[in-house]
Amino acid sequence: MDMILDIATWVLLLAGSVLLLITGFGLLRLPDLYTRIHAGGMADTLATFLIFVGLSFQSGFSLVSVKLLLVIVFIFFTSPTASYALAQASFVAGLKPKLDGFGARERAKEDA
Amino acid sequence: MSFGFFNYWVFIILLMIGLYTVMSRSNLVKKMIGLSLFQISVFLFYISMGKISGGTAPIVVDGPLDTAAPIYSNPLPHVLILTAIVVGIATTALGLSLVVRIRESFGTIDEEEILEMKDGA
Amino acid sequence: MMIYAITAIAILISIALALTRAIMGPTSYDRILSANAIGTKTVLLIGVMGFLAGRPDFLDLALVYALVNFIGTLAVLKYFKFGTLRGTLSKPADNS
Amino acid sequence: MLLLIAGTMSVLFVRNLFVATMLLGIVSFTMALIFISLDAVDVAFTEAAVGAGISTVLYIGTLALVGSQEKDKPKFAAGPMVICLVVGAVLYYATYEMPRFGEPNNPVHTHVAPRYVNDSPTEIGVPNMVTSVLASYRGYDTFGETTVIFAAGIGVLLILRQRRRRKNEDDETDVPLDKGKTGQSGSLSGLGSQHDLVPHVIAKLLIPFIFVFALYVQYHGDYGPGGGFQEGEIFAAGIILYALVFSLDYARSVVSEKAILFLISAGVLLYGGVGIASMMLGGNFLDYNVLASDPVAGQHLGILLVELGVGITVTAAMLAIFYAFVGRADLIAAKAEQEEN
Repeated sequence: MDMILDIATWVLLLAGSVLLLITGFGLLRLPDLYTRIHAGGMADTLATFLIFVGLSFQSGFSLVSVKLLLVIVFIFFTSPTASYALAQASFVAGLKPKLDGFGARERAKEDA
Repeated sequence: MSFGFFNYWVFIILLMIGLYTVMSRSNLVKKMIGLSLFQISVFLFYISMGKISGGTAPIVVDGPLDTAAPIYSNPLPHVLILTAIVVGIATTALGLSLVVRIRESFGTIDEEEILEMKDGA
Repeated sequence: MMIYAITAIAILISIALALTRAIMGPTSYDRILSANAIGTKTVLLIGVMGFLAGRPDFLDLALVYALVNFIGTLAVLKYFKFGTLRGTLSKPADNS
Repeated sequence: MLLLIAGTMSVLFVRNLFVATMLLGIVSFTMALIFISLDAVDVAFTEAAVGAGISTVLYIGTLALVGSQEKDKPKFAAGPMVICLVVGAVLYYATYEMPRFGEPNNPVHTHVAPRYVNDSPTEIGVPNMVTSVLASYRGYDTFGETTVIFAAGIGVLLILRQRRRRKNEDDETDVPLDKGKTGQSGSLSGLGSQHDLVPHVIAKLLIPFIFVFALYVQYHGDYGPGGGFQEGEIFAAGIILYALVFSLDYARSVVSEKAILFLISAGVLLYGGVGIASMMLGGNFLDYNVLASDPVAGQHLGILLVELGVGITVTAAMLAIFYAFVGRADLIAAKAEQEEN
């Protein structure tokens, strides 16, 4: 039983770490703000979920795991809200997404 | 080996940055930020003095721990810094409110402009 | 357990990347985003470090961050959306 | 650690004050992490509650009032730089005289700390040594700190609310004091926009949890990290969140400014009152042993009450500061409106 839990923890934490690294690189490498919000907001939340669930396997059922669950719930609520508010505020402020892919081609076609 | 002093070095660098910010920037809000940095460096210094390697946080563990007698880090600096942080934010707020008033009276928060104004008057 | 250390290192790298973004960040929104991301990662790191040190009863801290970080971000965004907290000034400049 | 240095450096070089504020927040995050790794859980707790929420809000509030662009003048100040380098060099030289980091036999650890560490569990009966040292052994200090916070709160109120009072004396047709009732939209009460719906709902969900958690921190402070100072910060942060998401006027209707003034003093009075009570019962000032039949229970009761006092004061002071800053914006706007008319 312990073995299974350990393995589960390993898997979850590793997955979380990989996601976090992806988040970091996404924040750094993606071209404009909205894609960065995408990277930061979503992968982060999932990584939090994975890592804390992994940790709570280790702690067993106690006050600690309850706290872990609470943190998960809070992050689950706050992080997307913050991302939303951020995207919305920047959109209102008039920051346009970079459209050099699909949208640009469409517009070029319209122009032609 | 030289790692033994690493914390102190970081403290010094932070302190220098804070000091430089306070002295060289003429913007008053920037000065307050520099002051906060200065404060943070001092906090870091105190806390690193209180650390004992291999120690743990100074909260008594009731369960049986692996070691026979756990070493606790020194709680005294923690207490001092804990209050200092809260007092620090309160005093920062006071300073910032003064900045706001200065802005209202002089129309600027730049130290040099204020001084020029005074000379001109 | 080693996995805690691995995770902690991954989080640290991630924080470093986000910090780079915060320092470079062309617009202010980028910086807010990375500040928020660093906050989330701090929560994670606190949790992992608690387990790493073998004293996982310090999750209160993670809770505080999870709650309070949100407030900071919201305040900043409020400031942006309504120009300033009041709206007397022009739009804050994007570039540093 | 290196992250911290990088963050700080960047604070120095960024000219936009707003960005500097964000970076300061990041520095504070890293700071809290370092505190944790140095075993200072309580300190990290305080830093978390202060740095992430309140101080950012404060700086933002100030920037809203004074504008966020530093004067465009990239100059290199030679004199201060030299002074800084000299100070740094002296300190660097001094570190070699410092005791090595983390040794158990450093002078700091041999003076009074062993007594705190060894006797605190039996004398006070509180597992968290930081709490026991804070509230009991060094009760005088903490009383002083609380008074400082009290003074700072009052000071901010005096500085930032001054003009309103004078104006009210000058002409009676001035803005009514509580503009919320007249339906005037205040600084943060641009709440009409339906785009705020998501934050509204989430904030409604979260605020009760924040309050419950603050109380948990307050009363769990004897056993885990936490205590009055942290509780105050978190509680104030909850109300600030309410004020941010809804509007200042709503928050004012929950906790009015008069109530804040009352609470600020009530906290300090409670702290002092515990001291006086212990004097009345035959002990020294702030000597909790006499508060209950046996010393340990007395200590427990005393710490609880004192922490409560601290918590109340800190909450009220932080709220007073916040109200003063945001209310100031209202005042300025009201004045501008008046001048236009």
